[in-house]
Amino acid sequence: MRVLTYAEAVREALRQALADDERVFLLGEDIGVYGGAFGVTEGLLTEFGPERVRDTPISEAAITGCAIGAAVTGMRPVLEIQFMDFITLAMEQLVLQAAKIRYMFGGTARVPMVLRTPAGSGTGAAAQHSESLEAWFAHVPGLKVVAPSSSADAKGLLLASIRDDNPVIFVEHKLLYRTRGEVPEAPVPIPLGVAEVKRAGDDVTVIATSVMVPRALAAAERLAADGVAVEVIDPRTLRPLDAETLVASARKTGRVVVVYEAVKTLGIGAEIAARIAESEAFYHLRAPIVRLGGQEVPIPYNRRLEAAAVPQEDDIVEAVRQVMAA
Amino acid sequence: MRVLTYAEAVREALRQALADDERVFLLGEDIGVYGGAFGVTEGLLTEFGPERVRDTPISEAAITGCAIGAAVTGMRPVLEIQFMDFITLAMEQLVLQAAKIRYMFGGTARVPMVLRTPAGSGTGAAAQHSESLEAWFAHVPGLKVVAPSSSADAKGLLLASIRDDNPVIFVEHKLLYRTRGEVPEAPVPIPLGVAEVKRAGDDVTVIATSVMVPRALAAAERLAADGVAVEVIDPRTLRPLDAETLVASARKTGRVVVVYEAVKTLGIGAEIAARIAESEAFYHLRAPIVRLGGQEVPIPYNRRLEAAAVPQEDDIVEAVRQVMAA
Amino acid sequence: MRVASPDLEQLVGMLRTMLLIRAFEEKADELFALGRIHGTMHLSLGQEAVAVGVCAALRADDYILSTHRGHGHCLAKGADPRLMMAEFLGKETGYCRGRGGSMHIADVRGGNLGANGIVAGGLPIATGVGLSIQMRRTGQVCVAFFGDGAANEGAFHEALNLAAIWMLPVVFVCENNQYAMSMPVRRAMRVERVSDRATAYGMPGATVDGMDVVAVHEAATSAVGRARAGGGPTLLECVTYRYRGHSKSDRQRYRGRDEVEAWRARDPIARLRARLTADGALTEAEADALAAEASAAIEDALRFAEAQPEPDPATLLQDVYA
Amino acid sequence: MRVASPDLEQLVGMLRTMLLIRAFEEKADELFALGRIHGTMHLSLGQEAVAVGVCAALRADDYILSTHRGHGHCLAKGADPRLMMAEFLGKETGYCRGRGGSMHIADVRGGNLGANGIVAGGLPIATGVGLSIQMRRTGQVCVAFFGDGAANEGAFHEALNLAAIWMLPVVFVCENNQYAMSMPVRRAMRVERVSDRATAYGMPGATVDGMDVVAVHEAATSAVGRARAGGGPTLLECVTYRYRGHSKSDRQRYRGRDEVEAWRARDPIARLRARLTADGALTEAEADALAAEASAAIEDALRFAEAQPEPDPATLLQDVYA
Ligand SMILES: Cc1ncc(C[n+]2csc(CCOP(=O)(O)OP(=O)(O)O)c2C)c(N)n1
Ligand SMILES: Cc1ncc(C[n+]2csc(CCOP(=O)(O)OP(=O)(O)O)c2C)c(N)n1
Ligand SMILES: [Mg+2]
Ligand SMILES: [Mg+2]
Repeated sequence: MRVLTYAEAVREALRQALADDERVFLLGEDIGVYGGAFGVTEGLLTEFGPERVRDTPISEAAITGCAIGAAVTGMRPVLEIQFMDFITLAMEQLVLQAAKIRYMFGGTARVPMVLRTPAGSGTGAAAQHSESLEAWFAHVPGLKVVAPSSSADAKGLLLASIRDDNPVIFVEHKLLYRTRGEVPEAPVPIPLGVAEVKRAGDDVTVIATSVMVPRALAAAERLAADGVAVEVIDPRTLRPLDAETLVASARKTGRVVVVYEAVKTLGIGAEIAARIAESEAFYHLRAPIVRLGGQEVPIPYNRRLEAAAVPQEDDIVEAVRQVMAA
Repeated sequence: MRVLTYAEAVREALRQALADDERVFLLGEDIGVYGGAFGVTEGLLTEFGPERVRDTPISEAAITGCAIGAAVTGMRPVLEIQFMDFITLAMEQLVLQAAKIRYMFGGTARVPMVLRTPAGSGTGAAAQHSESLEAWFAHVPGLKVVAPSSSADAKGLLLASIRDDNPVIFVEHKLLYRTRGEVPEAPVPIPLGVAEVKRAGDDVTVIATSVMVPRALAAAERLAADGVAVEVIDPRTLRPLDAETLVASARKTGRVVVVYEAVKTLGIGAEIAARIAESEAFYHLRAPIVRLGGQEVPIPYNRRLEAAAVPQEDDIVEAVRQVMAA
Repeated sequence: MRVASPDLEQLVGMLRTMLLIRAFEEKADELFALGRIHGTMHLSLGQEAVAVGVCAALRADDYILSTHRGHGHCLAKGADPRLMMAEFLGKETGYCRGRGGSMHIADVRGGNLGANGIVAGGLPIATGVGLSIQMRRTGQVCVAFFGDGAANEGAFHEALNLAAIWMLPVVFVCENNQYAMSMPVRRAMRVERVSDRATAYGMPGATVDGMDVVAVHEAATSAVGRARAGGGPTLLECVTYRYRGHSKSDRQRYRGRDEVEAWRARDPIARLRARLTADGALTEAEADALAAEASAAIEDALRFAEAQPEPDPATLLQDVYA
Repeated sequence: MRVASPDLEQLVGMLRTMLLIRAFEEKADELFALGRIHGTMHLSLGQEAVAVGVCAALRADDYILSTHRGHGHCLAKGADPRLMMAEFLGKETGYCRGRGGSMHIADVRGGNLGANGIVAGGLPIATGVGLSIQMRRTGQVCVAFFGDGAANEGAFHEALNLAAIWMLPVVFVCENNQYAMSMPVRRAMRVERVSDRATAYGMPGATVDGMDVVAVHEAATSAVGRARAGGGPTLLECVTYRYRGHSKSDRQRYRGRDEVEAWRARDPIARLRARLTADGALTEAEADALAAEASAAIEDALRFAEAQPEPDPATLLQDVYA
């Protein structure tokens, strides 16, 4: 099968969605001739023209509202927010409007829109360009939250998100953009709300999201050499969360490590740990549920501090060893 | 001791802080002659004048930034956001600026400000005026989050918040404003970051926040009649969270119910459950950790639906019975 | 663009709708006083000419986005008072199945994309409706109502700019009723008129007497016509007044009775009625009959609403997702 | 308010600071190209006259709030290039202990309340600085820098309005460098000048040639004087140009070389130098010496910075809270 970078996979999903459905259009800051801050929309302006690949002024609240209004009246907008941090400027539109319109209006409207945004640290962009805020959105009924960790997932989940009739926050990770993987050419959506076992194993369950998935897989490989069989699961969709798959694995292995980049307190790992702790799997746990999340700091600029602020492969290996020893 | 309503207790703390420290001032929409949407600042304009009790236009982002700029340059502003929902308009200023300025600037600045805001449902104000968003802020390093459940706590914690050198989100609950309790007259702060055991008991730990504390206490009273000794703990500060007190109680009783009004998924109860599940208390748990949070819906208008959307006293009794039976 | 004045039939229609709004609001007030309404509400008594003058300039398939003070807009856009009243009472058969209530009544089919509990919250959405119209090439127009207080929100600025640069078919209608809750407009901005802000976006702005339904209608017709013809957005300010407090908690300490009385003397309904009776278009008896009709329609709506079922709590989780 | 033109000594000082900024930016560019800088950065090459002309109008105890393109503002406000360079290299002894980097350099003691990674993010904060000055009655002034792109953010609108109604001592300085990343200003707004928006707030607005440090300085002096005297805020637009791409990822497909060359021909440093040498205030040799001094200062700063220690990862959690 063809190998694409994660960025190319996102672009291919956008291209196919634009080609398939004339209601789909893109809007965002510098997505046209510039190709987006990370080059994801490169070339789409030429292919689809400025009406459907629409550059906007720097007005995050209004462009989010613009997507909402277009969605409510029959379009299927795909909005890019240049860095996830800037979503803080659009919270009212996203959370009080997009997420609630359908419910408040008694089911008489729907808001089929996707908000794509690059998240995460590791690029030296410091505290205001490195946020991982997905847990906020996963707290909000009416939104869906998707966070692909591979090229194939990026494409398939984005296609599904665009076809979904609800507002979807689609979280791309900057460090994943250049990672490569096999991706089917056909526009095949991957259903939202379904976790994937990325590697099977019986000793310990590692639940990882986004950029932590490749790190967890690398850690699992190293641990396998020590005879520890790690099961790595990627929830892929954070809301709705496929708790069933996670709980089943926890029940099987009795040991759980949850790995995520966002600040540990109230990051997605809090919910995952709580779901397992309240489930039937509780009775099968052999050790406390370990969470490996980001440190309780804004992301610092200095490269070494930045790396120390979020879980790295070594930290995962270490955490798994600890939970095996418990 | 004197009995004050929760609203009166908040007002007394504001009055004493204004009188004690000329750097303290209030700003917000309609806090002057109107006295605030819930009457909390009633009378303060007359007492302290329009410079220190400052009405603002409807510009949540700018007035939040205004508090930040004043705080950084030597003042101690206390900002009122009329409903917690509207904080969605100020997320960038709060989270990317107020919370990060000190860290980003290498410790050379500080942001001593308090943002007071009424939260919660139960008043028939529907989806855009009933939010409980405290978990978002508890996810953010650099912020502190306080949520008093009684008149005494409201006064003491607000005084401590105003004296704190960091940005504090102070969450008041609309349904608590008219509740009454004893409050010392002297301006005695209650330290942030310290949970309180509101009722001692050995059978089961109920950890409740804000308006759920009186509900949990009422439920505990009913359960006592059945011979179940419930320990009710109020964390009071949600960031930093006094996990030690919670874990110690969980260890003692082996049974935990966490009760909160916010949407269950990724509400503060997720973090509390995760903290306990990752702690030493894990080995002493006799049942899965039960979370009783808000339903996964925007708050509906209809009174019966609205009541059904968040935990009520009966639900707490029921949950405790279940966890005792597990 | 000069527009023709409304003909007599239209004027009588406008009077009828203004009367309907007034009757609805008075009934709402009464129900609230009786403790029969949960929550809060914001009455538009005194502002009827704005809702009616503007909506009379619209086609049935045009859109509006309304505000927290939205009962009038909703009725003026053609909503059924029965379904509105049912929503107001939180009933299952109301416009929003009782989930929305006063602050969120929407009549999506009728082109009312909803009241909004967030000040200025509808303005960004309006740009998207406008863009969708432009891309779908349907020739519709979108009206976004907002208050004077909303003009100080960032959303106002961003939305007007977006509409201007893309020449979107949106008419921004400011109901300047002198106050945002307790804040007088002159303390909240240093410009005389909200419409003075139009120049900052390179769009036309106008201020009209919002107590004169004919003036509102003419200005709206012109702005709507321009939008429909591809001429882009307009900022239309209608100077008006709310007779009652902001909401039920308001003791109105920020204004005097004289001021209220002075505005009441310019009542838009009395004014149109006087004009039509003076012109001989209506007799006093006919005019009284119109008012009685409106009251009857609202009484009917209330009876209907009262007879409707409450939502079943078992349906709580429905319609969160499509 | 008419203000006196700067005297020769001031002009030479301004030339010196512009040269220092240019040398800093060129070194920054070089370090980045060598892969010695982590992250991104935004160079102000071409815009030196704005930072320098404005900051020369300030007192040492006045405040500025800067932007993502903030190296020039920082130096112009009097920061030590050594500590700036150390921050740029992420060193423990940099202005922000290596936590901030290019996008967050702050010199709080020197009155620079920080660069800002958020477009328009400093504008609301500036109103609070202004309010604090007003309440503390210190006679200080706050300058808030922002770009043309920032003028379309809601924060711009809310902040200018707040400053206007409260007559805050804030000068809003727009560096209109023709683009916000790839977005030309004429596609992002339908007004000719950003300063045309001042009228929406009832505040004075002015547009000056941002390639002429003398013009900038005069306009800034007047605005700062008004602010200090209690006359309230001003919106001052300086028309300028950035010579380099927006940041390092920019292939500049949105503009042609000719355009860049045309602006370079108006270089603010060359212009002031030419004026001073033509006036006989400086000889060519003296002017060359100033440039050499600036380069030397930056070389010295770099040497200093290189010798500084990296932060210890064990200190990661320090300074989150006071
Ligand atoms: C973002 C936001 N801030 C504050 C409020 C609370 N609030 C509701 S209406 C209102 C006044 C609005 O004034 P205006 O826009 O003039 O409309 P009016 O009420 O006069 O019709 C306020 C402050 C709100 N609903 N939303
Ligand atoms: C709120 C926000 N949106 C988008 C960005 C990404 N971004 C950084 S600078 C920039 C362009 C800013 O343009 P302008 O204000 O004109 O300043 P200039 O870069 O031209 O100096 C953009 C879009 C950001 N940092 N913050
Ligand atoms: Mg008003
Ligand atoms: Mg620019």
